[in-house]
Amino acid sequence: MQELDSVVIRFSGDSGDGMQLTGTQFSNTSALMGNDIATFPDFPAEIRAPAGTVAGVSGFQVHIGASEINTPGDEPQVLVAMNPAALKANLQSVKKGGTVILNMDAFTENNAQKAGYDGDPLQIENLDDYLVIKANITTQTTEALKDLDLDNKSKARCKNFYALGMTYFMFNRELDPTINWINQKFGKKPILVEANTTALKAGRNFAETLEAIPNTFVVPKAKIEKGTYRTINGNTGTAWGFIQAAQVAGLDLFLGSYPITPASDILHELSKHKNFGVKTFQAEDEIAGICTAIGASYAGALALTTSSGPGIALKGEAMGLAMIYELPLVIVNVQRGGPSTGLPTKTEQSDLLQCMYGRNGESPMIVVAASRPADCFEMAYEASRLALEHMTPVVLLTDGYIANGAEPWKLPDLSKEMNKINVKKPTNDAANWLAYQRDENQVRTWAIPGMEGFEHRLGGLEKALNTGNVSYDPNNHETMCHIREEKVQKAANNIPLQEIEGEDSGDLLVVSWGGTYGATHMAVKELQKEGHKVSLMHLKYINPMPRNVEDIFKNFKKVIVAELNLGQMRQILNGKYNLGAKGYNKVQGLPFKISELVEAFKQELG
Amino acid sequence: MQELDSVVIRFSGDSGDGMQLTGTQFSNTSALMGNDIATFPDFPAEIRAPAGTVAGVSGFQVHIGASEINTPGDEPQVLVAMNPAALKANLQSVKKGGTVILNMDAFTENNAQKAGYDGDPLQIENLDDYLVIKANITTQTTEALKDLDLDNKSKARCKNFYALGMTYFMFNRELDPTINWINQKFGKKPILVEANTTALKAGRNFAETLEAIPNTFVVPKAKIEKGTYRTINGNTGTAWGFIQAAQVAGLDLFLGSYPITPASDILHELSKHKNFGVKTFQAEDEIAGICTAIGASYAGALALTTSSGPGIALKGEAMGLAMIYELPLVIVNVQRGGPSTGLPTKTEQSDLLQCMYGRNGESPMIVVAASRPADCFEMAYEASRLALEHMTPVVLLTDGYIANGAEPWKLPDLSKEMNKINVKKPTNDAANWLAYQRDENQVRTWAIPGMEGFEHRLGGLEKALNTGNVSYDPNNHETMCHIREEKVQKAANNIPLQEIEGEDSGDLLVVSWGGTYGATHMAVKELQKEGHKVSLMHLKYINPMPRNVEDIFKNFKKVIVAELNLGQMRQILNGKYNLGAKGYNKVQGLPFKISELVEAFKQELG
Amino acid sequence: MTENPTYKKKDFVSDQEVRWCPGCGDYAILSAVQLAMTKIGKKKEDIVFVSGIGCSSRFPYYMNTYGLHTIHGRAPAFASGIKSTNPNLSVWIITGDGDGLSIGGNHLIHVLRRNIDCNIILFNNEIYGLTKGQYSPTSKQGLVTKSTPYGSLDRAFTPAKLAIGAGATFFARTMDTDPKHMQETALAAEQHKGTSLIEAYQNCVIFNDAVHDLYTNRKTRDDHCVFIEHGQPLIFGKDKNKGIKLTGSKLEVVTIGENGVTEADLLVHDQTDERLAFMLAGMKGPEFPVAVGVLYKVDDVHYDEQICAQVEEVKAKKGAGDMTKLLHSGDTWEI
Amino acid sequence: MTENPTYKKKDFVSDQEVRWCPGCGDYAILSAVQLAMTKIGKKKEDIVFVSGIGCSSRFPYYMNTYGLHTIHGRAPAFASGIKSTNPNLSVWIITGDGDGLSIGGNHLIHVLRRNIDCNIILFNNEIYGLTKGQYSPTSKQGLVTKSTPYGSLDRAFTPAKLAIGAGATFFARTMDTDPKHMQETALAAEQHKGTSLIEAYQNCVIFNDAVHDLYTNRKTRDDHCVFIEHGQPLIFGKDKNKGIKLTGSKLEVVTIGENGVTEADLLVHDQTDERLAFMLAGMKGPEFPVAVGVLYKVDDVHYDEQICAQVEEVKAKKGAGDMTKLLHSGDTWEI
Ligand SMILES: Cc1ncc(C[n+]2csc(CCOP(=O)(O)OP(=O)(O)O)c2C)c(N)n1
Ligand SMILES: Cc1ncc(C[n+]2csc(CCOP(=O)(O)OP(=O)(O)O)c2C)c(N)n1
Ligand code: SF4
Ligand code: SF4
Ligand SMILES: [Mg+2]
Ligand SMILES: [Mg+2]
Repeated sequence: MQELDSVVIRFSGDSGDGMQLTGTQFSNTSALMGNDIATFPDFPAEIRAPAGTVAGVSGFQVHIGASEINTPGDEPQVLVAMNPAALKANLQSVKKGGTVILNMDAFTENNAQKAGYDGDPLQIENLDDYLVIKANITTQTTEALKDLDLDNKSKARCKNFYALGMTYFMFNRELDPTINWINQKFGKKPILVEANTTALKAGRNFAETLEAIPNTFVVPKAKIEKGTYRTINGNTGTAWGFIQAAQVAGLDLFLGSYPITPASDILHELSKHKNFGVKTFQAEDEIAGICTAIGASYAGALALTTSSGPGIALKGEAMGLAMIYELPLVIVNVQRGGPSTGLPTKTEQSDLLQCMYGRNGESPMIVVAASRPADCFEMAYEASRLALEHMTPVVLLTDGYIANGAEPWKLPDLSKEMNKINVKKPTNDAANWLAYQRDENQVRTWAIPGMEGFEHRLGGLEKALNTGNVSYDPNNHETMCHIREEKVQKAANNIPLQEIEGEDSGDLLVVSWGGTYGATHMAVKELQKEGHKVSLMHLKYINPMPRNVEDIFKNFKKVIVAELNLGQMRQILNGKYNLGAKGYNKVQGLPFKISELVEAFKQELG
Repeated sequence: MQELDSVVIRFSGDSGDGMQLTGTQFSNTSALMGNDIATFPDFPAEIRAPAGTVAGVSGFQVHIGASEINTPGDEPQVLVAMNPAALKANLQSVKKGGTVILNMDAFTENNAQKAGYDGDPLQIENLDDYLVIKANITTQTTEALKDLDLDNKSKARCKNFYALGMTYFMFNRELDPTINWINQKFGKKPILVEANTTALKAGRNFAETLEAIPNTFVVPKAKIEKGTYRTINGNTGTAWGFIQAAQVAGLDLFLGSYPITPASDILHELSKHKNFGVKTFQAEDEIAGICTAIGASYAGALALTTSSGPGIALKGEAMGLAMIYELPLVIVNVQRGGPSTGLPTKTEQSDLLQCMYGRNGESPMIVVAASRPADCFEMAYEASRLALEHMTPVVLLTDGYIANGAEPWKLPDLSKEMNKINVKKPTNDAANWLAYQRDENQVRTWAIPGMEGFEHRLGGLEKALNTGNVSYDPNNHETMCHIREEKVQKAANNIPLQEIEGEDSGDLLVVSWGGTYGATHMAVKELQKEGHKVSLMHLKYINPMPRNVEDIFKNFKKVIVAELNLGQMRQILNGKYNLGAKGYNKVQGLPFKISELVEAFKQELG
Repeated sequence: MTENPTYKKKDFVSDQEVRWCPGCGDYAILSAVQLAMTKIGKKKEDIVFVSGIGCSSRFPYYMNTYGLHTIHGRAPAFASGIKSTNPNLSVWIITGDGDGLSIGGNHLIHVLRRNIDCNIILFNNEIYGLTKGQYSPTSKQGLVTKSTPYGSLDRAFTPAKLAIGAGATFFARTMDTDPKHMQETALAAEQHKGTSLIEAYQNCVIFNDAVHDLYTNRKTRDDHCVFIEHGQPLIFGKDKNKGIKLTGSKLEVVTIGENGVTEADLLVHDQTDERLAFMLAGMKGPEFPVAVGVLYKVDDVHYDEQICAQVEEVKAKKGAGDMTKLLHSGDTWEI
Repeated sequence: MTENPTYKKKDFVSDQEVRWCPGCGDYAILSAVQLAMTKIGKKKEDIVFVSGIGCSSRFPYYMNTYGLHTIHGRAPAFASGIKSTNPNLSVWIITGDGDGLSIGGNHLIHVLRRNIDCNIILFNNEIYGLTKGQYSPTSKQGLVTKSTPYGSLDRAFTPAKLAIGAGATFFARTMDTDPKHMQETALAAEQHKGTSLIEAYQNCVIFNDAVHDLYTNRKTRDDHCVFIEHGQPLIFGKDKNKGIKLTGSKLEVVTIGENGVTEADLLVHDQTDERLAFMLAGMKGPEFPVAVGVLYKVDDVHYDEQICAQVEEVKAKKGAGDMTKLLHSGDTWEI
C-alpha cells in the first residue's frame, strides 16, 4: 500500500455508461474520507451521440489529494475506459506510466470501428508505457448478478458500479458512502439497491483477487481547515448564494430565465426551493427572462436572470434599460465556448467584453466573477449585495468549468460570515421623495408599487437630474452619463481590496480572473517554490476594480494576463492602466493546465 | 452690401411651422449659388410635442460659406424665431451682435407661457446685444394672400416662405430655385403654388422696405473643386452607396430592417429604388431584420441590415452567427444618444464598443465609419466591398448628425472613381470544393443555393478547418478562433493607408473618427494656422486599422482622442498601442463645436 | 381590506404634459382610462401601467400611478414579472400595433397563454406612429407608407384571431370615438381574472388618418359595427333592423322582417364559446359589421395566482426554507 | 425547365453521422422527408433546409441539400430572406416546440402572416430535448420537468389554433409513427403555394417518452385520431364506425348506426373553411379524436412572389436603375 499525495483519475465511457455518476461517487467518497478534491465533468456536446463514437464519450475527471487541490489535474494517472471510443479520446492525455483499466467486453470489432479505429485498438494504440488492466466488466457484472430477478440489460447497466468497485479497491476507498447513496437513490426499488451494491462489491473483490493490480494506494486526509464540509458545484453554489442574499435582505427571490447550457442548472436548482419564497419563471426567451426580472425588481423582489453567451447577447438592450432605470438586478453569465453557438458544453472566458460593453450608449455596470466552484456561493451573494446597495444591475460571470466542477466547500457560518445587505428603501417622507435623488454614492432609493404616495414612472429615455422626468437637455444628459459612471466606480468603496498571493513586488505579476483561479494559483505557487519572484493577482471584482489595483501593478517589472480567450482582460487592463502587459491565452474549450501555465510564466520571466 | 466669408443661420419654430423645409430651401439655394454648405436639422424628440412648448421646437441650422465649410457652425449669427419657445430654446447660442428675427404674431401671452416664460419674453430675455427684427409674419402673410381662394389656416401656413423671403433678401439669395421647387412640389395644386410663391416674394419685398435691416450681405461662391455637385444627407448617401456596390458587384441588394430613428430613412430611400433590383424587407423586429439579411446573403444577395443602438443590441447574437458563417453582410448603425432609449433624435458616438464587442465569444468583425454626409456614399460602398471580398460581416458606423445633415457632394465619376469588387464565387470544380477552404487572406468562397454540386450546410457550432463540418476538437477550435481574427486583420491590406492632416510629427496628434470630421478638421486647421505643431488623424477604418497607424503615433509627443462618448476609441487605442492618450469627450447629444475643440487641444498643447 | 379612497379623474392625471399630436385618438383613450380608474376599486398605489415604445406607449407618463415605459415590444414580459411578484397589483399594459404585434408579438401570445391577470390595451392605428409612418402588421395590404412607396405586401393580422388562437381568455374591441364604451370595456377587463386584451381602434391623424372611419365615425358606425353583449342576439344598424345569422360554419347578414327573418333567427352571443368568438373575430367591413364589445371571456387558471400558490404549497409541505439546513443537506463531513 | 434527375433516397443522405438518441422519433421523420424529397420534383441544389437550435434542428446536417443550422428560434426569418432572394428554391424550415413556439413564436406567426412560400415541420415532442428536459409551450399543464419539479403552471399552446389565428394558409398534422402519412403530408405542403405548417407529433424517448402515445401508438391510434380528407366525412375508429357531427358551433362524437346516426349526418371536411379548421384544431383526447391530415389549405398571395413582382413592376415603370441618372436627379450644379 503506497501513500500518494494526490492522484488524478478519469472515468470515461459512452454517454449511457453512467460515468458522471461513477465519478461523482468516487469524488464524494474521497471528500468524505477527508481528501481535498476537484472534479471536471466533461460532457459530449450532443444528447446521446451515437453509442460507441468518440463524440459520444462522456468523461469525469477527479483529482483527490492529501494537500490542497485546486484543479482537476493536468494528466490523469488512472484512466477507466469503458469502450474503445473512451480509450481513443483520452489515452494521449494519460500520464506516461499510468494505469489504464479497460472493459474488454466493449472492445468488439464493431465498437472499434465506431470509435474510428481501423483494426484492434490494443494493437493500434501504443500501450507499452502504461499498466493496462483488462477486465470483462460487463460480463462479470451480469455474472455477479445472475441470481437476481432482473433482465440482462438492467444487470449490464450496473457495470459502472463494478468498475467503481475496482477503483475503490485500488485506492482503498470506503464502500459505505456509496452504498448509502444507493440505498437512498433506489430505496423504492430494493432489487436495484441489491444489484448495484452487489456490483460494487463484486468489482472491489475482483480487483482484490486480480494480480494485475500490483499495488494499492492510499491518499491520506488533507490537512485542511477545520469545519463542516460538503461538495458543491458552481451552479448549485450560485443558486444557493442568491437564496441566502434574498433571506438576508428580507426579499423574495425571482428568477426570470430561459434554459441554456451550461446555465440551466441554476434554474433547476432554484426551482426546487420554492419554500424559500423563490419564484422561477421559465420565460419564452432570454429577453423575456430579463424583462420579467426587471419587472420583478420594480415590484420589489431580488431579481435575477441567468444565461450563457448567446442568451446574454439577446439581453443587451434590456440590460441597458435596467442600468438607466437604476434598479437592482443580477445577470449571471455561465460562459461557454464561443463564438455563436460555438461549443456549448465547453468552457471559456470570452464573454468579458460582451458583458462590459455589449449595450448601446454609455452603459456602465458592475461586473464580478467567481473564482472556483466553492466561491460561487459567495460571489452570487456579493453580486446581489452590490446590486441592492448600489441600485444597479450587476453581471456575475462564471463558466462551464466551475459551474459543473465540484469541490469540497467549508460551510460558512451564516450568522457571522456574511456581509449585511443594506436595502435602499426610501424613508416615509413621500412628499419630499424624488425617484432619482441620490446619496453620497450616487445611489437612488427603491420605492415599490403598493407604497402610498411614491407613485412614479420609470423610462428608458434620458432622465432629468433628481426628478427622473424625461429630459432632452444636452447638459443634463452629460451630467447623467457621468453620474451613472461614477455610481458604478463608487462601488469600489464597498468591495474588498485586491489581495495578491506572494510578495508585493517582483519580476512578474500574473493576472487572472474568474474561473481559472485553481490553475493560476497552483502554477504561481509552484514557481514561487522554485524561488521565482512571481506573484498572483486574481481578480474577482472586475468593474469597478478594487482601489489598490493600479498601485499593485507599479511594483512589478512585468505583467502577464492569463485567460481563456484571446486577450479580453488584457485589453481592458492595458487600456485602463497602460501596462503593455502580455497575455497567455487559450481557447480550446478546456481549462488551463498547471504545467502549461508554469511554462508560459517561466518564459515570460526570461 | 457687405461681403461675408461665411454665415450661420438658424431657422427655428414649432414642429408645425415648416422649419425643416425652410432651412433646406435656404441651404439648397445657397449651394446652387456656389456656396459650400453644411446643415444640422435638429428635431424635437416627440412627434408634434404640444404646440408652442420648448419641447416642440424644431430647428434647422445652416452654415454657408465662400470657403470650405465642414460643420453647421458653432453659433448662429442669425436666428429666425417663429415663436417664443424658439427664442427661448436658441437665444443663448446666438452669437453676440447677431440678428434675431421674431414673428411677433406668435408672441402672445399664452404662447409665452407655453414656452415657460413668466411674462413678456422680450422683457425677460436680454436682447440688447442683438439686432432684433420684429415682424408680424403671420398676419403679413395672410394679408399678402388675401385675394386667394384659400382658408385662413392654409394662408397662415405659408408664413415660413414669408420668413424665408426675408432671409433671401438679407443674404441676396436668388428666388428661382425655391420657386422651381414650389412648382414641382405643388404642381398639382396651382393655388398652393401661387400662395407659397407670393408669400416668398412678399417676405422678400417686406424685408427690402424694412428699415430695420440696415445691411444686406453677400456670400460669394466658394472656391471649390470643379465638378458637378448636389446636396446630400448621410442616410441618402448611405443608401446610394449600397446600390452602387450591388451594381458593381452584379448582385441584387437586399435590406432586412426594422424602423428606428435615425436609421429609418435608409430603409425609406432604398424602398424607392426597386428598379435597381433592390428588395427591402420590413421585418417584425431587428433580429428578423438581420436574420432575413443573412438568409439573403446565403442565397447570394448583397445583404444589409440597418438600425440604431437599441436595435443593434438585439442583433448581437445573429452578428456572431454571420461572423462564424463567414458570409458577406453589412450592418449599419446610425448612432443616436444612448444609453437605452436615450435621446433618439440626438447624435452620439457611443456604440463603438458595442459594435466591436457586443457578441459572445471571440467574434471579430470589420468596422468602418463615415466621416461626413458626403462620405457616406463611399463608406457604404467600402463596407460592401470589404464584406464581399473578405466574406465577413462589416459594421458601418454613422450617426444622427451626419445621417440627417446635408452638404454639397461632388458627384463621383462612377466609371473611374470606384474600387472594383471581387466577389468570391468558387470556381466550377465542385468535386474538390470545400466550404471553408481559404485563400491567402483566409477568405473562403461563396457558393449559393442553385449551384449544382456545391450543396453544403452552415451552422453556428464550431467548424472543422477547411470542411466546415461540426468539430468539438479543442485544438481545431483554437485554430479557428485565430484564423477568424487573422482574416479580419488581413483586410488591412485591402484598405487605404491612414492619412494625416498636417506634419508627420509634432507636439500633438488629434485622433478622431466617424462623423466628427468636420469639426476636428476645422479645429486642427485653425491651430495649425496659429502655428501649433498639431496634426489630425481621422480614422474611418476602425477594425482593422490601417497598417501605418501604429507608426504614426510614435512621432507625436502627445495624443488626444476627441469623440462624442466617454472615451471608447481611447480605450481601444490605449489598450492596443499603450498610448496613455487623453480624451476630449462630449455626451450632450450634440456635435462638437469647433471652438470647444480648439480650446481643448490648446490646453493639451500646454 | 381597508376602504379604498374615492377618486376623481384628476387623481389619475400626472404632472407631465401630455404630448400627442392635436387630434390624436390617444387623448380620448387616456381620458376614458383615467375615468375607469376611479371605478375599479383599486388604490392608486396598487396600480401599475406598463408600456413598450411608440406614441401610445407614452401613456404611463400621464397616469398618476406607478408605471414603466420600457423597451420596444417587451411590456408583457415586464408586466408578467411585476404581477408574479405582487399579484395584488392591478397591472395594465399599453401597447401599439407595432409594439404589441410586430416586435412584441411573441410576448403578447405568451402572456395570453399564461393568462397572467393583467389588462392589455392595444392601440391599433394600423401604422407606426412614433417613427413617422411605416406600415405595421395590421396595415391593410397595399398601404403606401414611407417604407412601402409601392404598397405593402404583407397580409395583416386580425388581433382578435391571433389572440384567440393563442389561448386568450378575454378579448374585447372598442374605439377612441366611443369613450363610454371604452370605459366600460376597461372595467370589464379589470373584472376578468386572467389576461384581458382590448383592441382599441385608434386614429393617427398624421400618418394614417381615418383608417377606421367606417367603424368609428358616428355617421357610419351603427351600420358597420355590431355592439355585442353576452346572451343577446346580434342586432345592428341605425334602425336596429339588421342582424347576424349562423348556418353551419357560415355567418350571414340578414334584415329583420325581410324574407321572414325574425329576431329569433339571429345568432345569440355566447361570450364563453371560443369557436363562436373566433367567427365573430373575423367579421369585417364592408360586407360585415365588425364586432365591438366583449367577444370572448372564459375563466381559466392564471399563472400569477398559481406561482404564488405553488410557493405556499411547497412551504406548507417542506416548511419555510432554512438556509443552514439546506447547506447541511446531503453528505457533509467534519474536519 | 430542364428535366429533373430521378433521385433515390440515398441522394438526400448527407455524409454526416446522424446523432439522435436511439429510438428518437426524429429518425422516422428524417427518413420520411428524405423519401419525400425524391418526389417533389425539385433539383437537389434547389432545396434548402433551415433550422433553429434543438435536437430536431440538427436535421439540415443530415440532408444532402443546401442548409442552414441557425440560431435559436429564428429559422423562419432566415428562410424568408432566402426565399425572397431566390423564389425558385424549395425552402424547408425545421423547428421544435421550443424553437418554434417559445423563443421563435414571433417569427413563426409572422412568416405565416406573410405567407412566404416555404414548408415548416414543427417537431412537437412537448419538451426541450437538447437542453435535457425542461417543459415547453406545448407541454401539458402540471408536467414535472427539470425546471418544474412541482409541476408546470403555464397553459399550453395548440399549434394549430395559433397558426390559424395568425393567418396560416396551410396547416397539417402528422406523426413520427406513420411515415407514409408524414411523407404524403410533406408532399402536400410542398405543393401548397404559401407557408405550409406541418405539426409532427414526435416522441422524445429520453425526456418525455410516450407523450403522444394515445394518438401515435398503433394500438390506440385509430380510436383517437381522425384522419381527415378534403370532401370526406369525419369517420374514425378501429371499426370505422365513429364520426364527428357539427351542431351550431358544437362538435360531437357519434357512433354510426347508433341513435339513428348515419354517415350523412357527419361533418364533411372542407379544408378551405377557416372556421371549421379552427374547430377541428381544438379537438383533443380523450373525449375527442385529434384531427390528423390537412386541416386547412387556402390560396392567398405570398410575399416572396410579390416582392419579386414588385421589383419587376417598378423596373417596367421606371426602367432599370441607372446610378449615374440617380446621382444627377434633382438639383445639381456645376463648379
Ligand atoms: C428596439 C427598438 N426598435 C425600434 C424602435 C423604433 N420604434 C419606436 S416605436 C416604433 C413603432 C411604433 O408603432 P406602434 O407600436 O404601432 O405605436 P404608435 O406609435 O403607432 O402608437 C418603432 C419601430 C425602438 N424604439 N426600439
Ligand atoms: C439563444 C439561445 N437560447 C437558448 C439556447 C438553448 N437551447 C437550445 S435548444 C433549446 C430548446 C430545444 O427545444 P425544442 O425546440 O423543442 O427542440 P428539441 O430539442 O425538443 O427537438 C434551448 C432552450 C440556445 N441554444 N440559444
Ligand atoms: S403620430 Fe399619430 S399616433 Fe402618434 S401622436 Fe401623432 S396622431 Fe397620435
Ligand atoms: S433528447 Fe429526445 S428529442 Fe433529443 S435526440 Fe434524444 S430522444 Fe430525440
Ligand atoms: Mg401604431
Ligand atoms: Mg421539443
